[in-house]
Amino acid sequence: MTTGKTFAYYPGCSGSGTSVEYDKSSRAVCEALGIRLVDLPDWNCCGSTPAHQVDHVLSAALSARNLAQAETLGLCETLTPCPSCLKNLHNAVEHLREPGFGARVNALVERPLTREHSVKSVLQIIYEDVTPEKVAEKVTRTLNGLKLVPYYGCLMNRPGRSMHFDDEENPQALDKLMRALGAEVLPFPLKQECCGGAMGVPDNRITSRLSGRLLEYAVSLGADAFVVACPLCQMNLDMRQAQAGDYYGRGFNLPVFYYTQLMGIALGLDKTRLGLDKLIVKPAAALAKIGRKAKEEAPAASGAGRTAEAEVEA
Amino acid sequence: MKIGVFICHCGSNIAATVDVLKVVESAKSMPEVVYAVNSMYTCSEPGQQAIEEAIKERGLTGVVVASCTPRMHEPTFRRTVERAGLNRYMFEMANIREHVSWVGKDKAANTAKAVDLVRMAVEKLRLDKVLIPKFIPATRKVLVIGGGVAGIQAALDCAEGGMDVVMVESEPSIGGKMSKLDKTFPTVDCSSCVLGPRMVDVAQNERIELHAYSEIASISGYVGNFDVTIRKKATYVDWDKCTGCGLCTEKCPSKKSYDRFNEGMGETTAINIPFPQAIPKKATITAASCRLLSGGKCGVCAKICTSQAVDYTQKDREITVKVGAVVAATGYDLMDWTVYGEYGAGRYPDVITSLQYERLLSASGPTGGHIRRPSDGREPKEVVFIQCVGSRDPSVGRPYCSGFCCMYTAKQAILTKDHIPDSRSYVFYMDIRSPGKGYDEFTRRAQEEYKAQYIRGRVSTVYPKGDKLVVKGVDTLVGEQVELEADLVVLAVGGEASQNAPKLAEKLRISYDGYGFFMEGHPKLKPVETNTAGVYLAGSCQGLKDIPSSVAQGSAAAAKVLGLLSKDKLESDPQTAGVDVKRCVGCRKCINVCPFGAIREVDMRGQIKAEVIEAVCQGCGLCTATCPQGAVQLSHFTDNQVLAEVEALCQS
Amino acid sequence: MEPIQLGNGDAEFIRKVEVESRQDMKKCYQCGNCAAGCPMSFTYDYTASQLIRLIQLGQRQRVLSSRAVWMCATCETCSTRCPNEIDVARVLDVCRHMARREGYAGERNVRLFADAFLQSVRMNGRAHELGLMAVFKLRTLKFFADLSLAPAMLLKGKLPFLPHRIKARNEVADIFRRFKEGRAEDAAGGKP
Amino acid sequence: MPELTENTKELRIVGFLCNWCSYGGADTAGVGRFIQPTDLRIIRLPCSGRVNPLFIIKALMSGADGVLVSGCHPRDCHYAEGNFYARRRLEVFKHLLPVLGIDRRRFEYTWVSASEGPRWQKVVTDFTAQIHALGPAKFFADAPELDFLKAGEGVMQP
Amino acid sequence: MAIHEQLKKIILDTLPGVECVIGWGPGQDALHGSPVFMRKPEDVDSFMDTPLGAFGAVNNLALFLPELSGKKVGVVVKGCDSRSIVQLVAEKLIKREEVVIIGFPCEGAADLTKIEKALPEGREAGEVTGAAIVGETLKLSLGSEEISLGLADIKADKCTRCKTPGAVISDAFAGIAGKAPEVRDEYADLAALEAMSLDERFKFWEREMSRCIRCYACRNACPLCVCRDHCVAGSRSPHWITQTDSTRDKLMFQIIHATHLAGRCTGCGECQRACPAGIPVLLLKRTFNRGVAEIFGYDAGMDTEATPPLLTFQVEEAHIKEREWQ
Repeated sequence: MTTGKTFAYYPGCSGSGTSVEYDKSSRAVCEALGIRLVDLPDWNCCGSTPAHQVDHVLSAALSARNLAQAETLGLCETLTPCPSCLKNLHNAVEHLREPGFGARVNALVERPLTREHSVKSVLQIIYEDVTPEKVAEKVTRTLNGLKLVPYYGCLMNRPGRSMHFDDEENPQALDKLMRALGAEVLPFPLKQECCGGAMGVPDNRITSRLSGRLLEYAVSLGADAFVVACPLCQMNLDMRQAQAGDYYGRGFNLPVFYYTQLMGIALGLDKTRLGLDKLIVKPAAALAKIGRKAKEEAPAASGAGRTAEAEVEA
Repeated sequence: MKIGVFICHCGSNIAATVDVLKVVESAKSMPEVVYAVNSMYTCSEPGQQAIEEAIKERGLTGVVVASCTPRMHEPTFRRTVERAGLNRYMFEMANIREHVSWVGKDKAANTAKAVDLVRMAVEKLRLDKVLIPKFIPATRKVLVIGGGVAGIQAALDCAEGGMDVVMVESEPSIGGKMSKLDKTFPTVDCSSCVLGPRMVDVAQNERIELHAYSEIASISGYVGNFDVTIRKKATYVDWDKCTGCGLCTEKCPSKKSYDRFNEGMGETTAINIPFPQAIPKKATITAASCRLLSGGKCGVCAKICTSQAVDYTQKDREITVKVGAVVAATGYDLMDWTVYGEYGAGRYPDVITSLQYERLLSASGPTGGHIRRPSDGREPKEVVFIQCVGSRDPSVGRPYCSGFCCMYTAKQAILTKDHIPDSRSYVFYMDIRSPGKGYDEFTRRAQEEYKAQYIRGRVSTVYPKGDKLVVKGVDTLVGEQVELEADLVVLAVGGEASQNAPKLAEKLRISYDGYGFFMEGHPKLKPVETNTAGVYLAGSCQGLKDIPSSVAQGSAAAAKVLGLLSKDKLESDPQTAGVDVKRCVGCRKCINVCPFGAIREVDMRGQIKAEVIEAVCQGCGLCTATCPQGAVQLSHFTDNQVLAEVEALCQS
Repeated sequence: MEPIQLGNGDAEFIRKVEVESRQDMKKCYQCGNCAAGCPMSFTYDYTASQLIRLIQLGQRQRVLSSRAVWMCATCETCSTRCPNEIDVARVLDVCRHMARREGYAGERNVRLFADAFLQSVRMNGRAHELGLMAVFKLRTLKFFADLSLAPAMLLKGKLPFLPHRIKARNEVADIFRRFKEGRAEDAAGGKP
Repeated sequence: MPELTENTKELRIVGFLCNWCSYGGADTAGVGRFIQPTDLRIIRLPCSGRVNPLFIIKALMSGADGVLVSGCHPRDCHYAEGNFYARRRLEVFKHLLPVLGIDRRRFEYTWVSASEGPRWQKVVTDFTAQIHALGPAKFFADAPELDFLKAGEGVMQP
Repeated sequence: MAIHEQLKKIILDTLPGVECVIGWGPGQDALHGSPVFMRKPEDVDSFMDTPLGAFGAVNNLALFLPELSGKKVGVVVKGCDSRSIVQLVAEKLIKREEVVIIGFPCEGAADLTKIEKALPEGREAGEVTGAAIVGETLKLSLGSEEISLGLADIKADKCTRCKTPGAVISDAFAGIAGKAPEVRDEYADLAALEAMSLDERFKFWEREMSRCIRCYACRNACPLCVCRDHCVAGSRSPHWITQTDSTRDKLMFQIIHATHLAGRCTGCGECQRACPAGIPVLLLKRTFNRGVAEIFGYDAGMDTEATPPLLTFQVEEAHIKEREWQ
């Protein structure tokens, strides 16, 4: 378990905009789990999708500046909640190992990197270092009764030969973490099918079409809510849910939680740190399902029970 | 020593870029060379005659031929010098064609190089010794490992040729993969009708001794004289008493045992006979599923058995046999397709392998030959076949083509239509590989007569939706994505070397390739031999192949065995290692490294010495490179010979 | 469509794509798996596997002017499932880089969005969503698309009016400046 | 780095090749007329496992400018294991050369199969260029010829 | 009880069950000791009965074990000596049950060459009339002259990189084995050589080997040399080297010895200690030791169950990148 370990933290631009609740709740959860985050000082945008679509060296240079900021903290392990940022930072590290690439990047940046860096998602650290079992032990309010559809998006695990996190075709991190919290996790075969990503701005029909498919399938499973780990996915499924509804001529009304928000609830964290009010599709009805049955279960016992069950299902 | 050197022109092949006469002149001044001459085609009849005459007339005691590669004509010229009365090992070659005239443009440089190579050959020859082959007695009996169609063919052919055969099969019944098939391509004839009688032949042939549910514990010895230990696994049923009546299998209360023969498509009893045509038709208890053997109370089968064959106390036991040759026919395994997350990695019951589908098609299968979906027993109407699952896929370490999947998929599409006339089959393929007699016509029939829809493209993902399976793929011929809600998805899972192949290879001391397939002696000219004398290959253990090829190889291996053991004594290659016992200090390093177990420890007046078993030694020379004091020397490649060659090059 | 002149394949183009993407185009045996799983394929003129094929044939013009290279969402489904472990998404990225460098018009909206986004990053050091949307809409004249989203977002405090500017904005701006000046390629001794 | 041209004086390069793969590969290169530099002379051995690392130093100390060992690719050894041992021994032996004052690039070992004619051509070409780049080797000039090689002494009796 | 006395007691207890116990006793002068073969209780009196005591126990007595194979013998060992025994057992050159290993906490052994060098100009070891270790210094008397040397300055180099001050394996141990120090062999001796250019190294060996008198003391002192009377140095079949006085052949012999020890040498340094010409022959062996440690993570003489790395293989070698070239 990572309790006490310190990481550099890269919040990403959306953390102070469209996914402010993800940033807040990620910090809160990490604090509760003993993962110490130190913000990268004066970090810059990783360039997101546009940068790597314009040039890989430019993209890597933007990331390299951030990693250089980590070096000023004496850190070389950086965490970020956002898979898009993760992909850029991770690819920069990977590409810098390729011959000739480093020289190009160094020609663009002020301070070339001096160390080997690793970049991981907050989710990866919680899943691999803290582990769902340990999370289950800390649950004070089980999410019993809540039926969730886990949605991982494209980027976090793929391709496996590069990302080295979880299963590239059937990831389990969110599944197991949510089970550890006591929620029911529905089998969702589209858990990595693309939501449309950044295509919403240029043409929101694309996101509507792709996200709509995901929403339709989730509703057909009888889910109470989505649980996600990506600001862009969350935005497409939540903020653009109405657009998708229009595209398919129907309504969905499916709240889309960040996994950190649900963890915050289960760990009994201060609600104000979870930003549930920031969700566009109102989560009240879904949240009301929590604890409908088995309310009498003692928190600790339920936590342990969940763990066993999660293992059996795995 | 009186050495004669013959420099070949090879027409203009050598002479065009090497000054042959200059080489002859240089050779004349080399130590102990008494005769040097050029020759237009040394390997031709007059060329060989010239060598013979020179040996006789000039009393040569050693011959060097500088011509092509020794890998081509060394045996030829050895016979030549032998005809003239020399020992055939008093001969060396210098390769001045492949290594000189064909690869260098500069005539002066080529000539100098040719002279060096001749000098090297002369220096080596000066240290050559007369070697005389030994004759070793041989046991006229063959071990056939594996009772699939290839092994059965090899065993029956050997028995037919008058050879005693010991057959070892790891499963409770022989028959192999073929016994699981419903029909065979391209004739769509019944697999068990073809194979069944051959299996019965094995059981009835007096020359064949069958050990089913057994494995090879160890093999020692060498060609003509292998000592084999066979481990007979406990069946908990005395097969001498068991009549195969099957009563026990009806009464066994433990009915949830994994059915290996049916590829898990059904369940079986803890005591079972794998299938009605099994040979031997004897019952076996799966210990893990047996209530009594796994610690509970039961004993129903023992009570019910009229011949008191059930013996819960039975243990594995080992027997030993002596054989003169071995045929490995251990077949293949299906690759573990669950690495493919995109097809559900085994989570969806209605995504099955082609071999599982065979069991659903087979009248002797768990559904009695009615195609039923594993999930709900419903008859599928839309059946999708995905080809190349685990074949031609470097990302999962299987870059090779399994070779038979295109054909059996066509067959399965045809059979699907036969079984369910209103069904539709979709075959996703990359290329259709059907180069065999009647094969391509067969795949055309699947499409033309049986209306199988062939889609040129891959399936990206399969996922459940309601009680259907959504299949998302592409048709690359129209360049568009395609989708289908299917009832059943059949994966044409490729084959791989059987899991135990490397272990067996090590016991047999044969090599295997990076995938675990056994290596043949030569890809063209020794397809069923291995590099270990007396060990032959048949069927898919050497590389994936279909039934006709497996059978052909079984027969070929049998022919090799019959040829090898047609004599009572075998000649051994004398180019082996030998130990100078005076120098040997008994440190055992050579014994440790010998890949063939050809060196043993002997006690010589209280001192440990190494001793080479010449018939086992394959002549690699690893021992010679290992022995610190140089006590073990490989004949014809001694340290002194190599050093002489080095000196010949460096001092020149 | 004019026949592809096989003899006129642009070997330099193939080499450039291979070097810049570090992927071996010859490895592709056209199974189609990349095309099969591509979620954006419905927007493409050529499928992913056809693009790879066109690169194999050295068809610079056809590849760089295709809609597909702009519409790729970099979801990496293709890269994940390629049996030959070709990073197809990276190849498409590289084709888009080349198309940009060589002045192909491409998909206007996609290109303008990227430009607007990077402009925001260049000026502020970080992306300012509201600002970049304004720039984007100004350029595309698509004032009404997504307009319905704005009130809710503003209400939730998810679209700050003012950009978050970093202190060392110059460092980020310098990265862009040096990139534009071609410093990266000078460092590597010219474009590969 | 000096260019390898036709005028460059030939250097002495000794190759130890296993009979089954690399010697065959060199034959295949010949059959395919894959032109190579002429410096290398090949000593045929049954297996790379037969290569005593001391052969290499013996050659280098006797006046060779470079030594190349080539065997079957790992797992493809005709004798199943010989090249696995060779790989370890040769790899370890590489460490000795620079300590003796011999450039470690004067010795390389590699794997070439019987079918890899083009590969053999590349191996020979590259290795020869490598040795030419290093130039002629120094060697212990005071070493006399090994006496058993002198005419008349004949064959050693064991 | 002093370690020395404890050892004597153990030897006395061991003697009845063994052919002899090999230990260290007095030698030609005050500084030099020599091996003693103790068969009777009275033989034990001379054990370590030298001015230098355990500090003078320089010989690696494992040397004698292979020859005594077949008989049960006891042997007193320093930690480094025990590694030779471990290696001999691992290679089945001796039988573990035939050796009674007696260990003690070694604090380092003397390098007599260093002592001799420290003597005043023109004085020889034989002139030393008395010696005593007092604290961390060695006090020597040469007639009337008294000199004192710091122990650290006259310790053998190998002691500075010793990982096994106690015995790796032992049947009896005098005193309490200290904790194994966390030393890493930095191969400073090799680094010094490698600081030279290739040409200088070549000349270095030419110069060093020219002093060789072909006495083979190096080989004869090596506990792991298995060839003994069948050394290739004296053989014509195979005929690796000539009998001539050539530097090349002298060096060739050292290379042969080092190659035979690759993956087996425990670095006991007896070869170099035995060399009357003071040639640094251990360097070549240590070159291989370093290479073997790098490639296989293997140190000879630490595990009786280990197989020397050159007598085995892995199908996939983690640390061999043989495809780097071509």
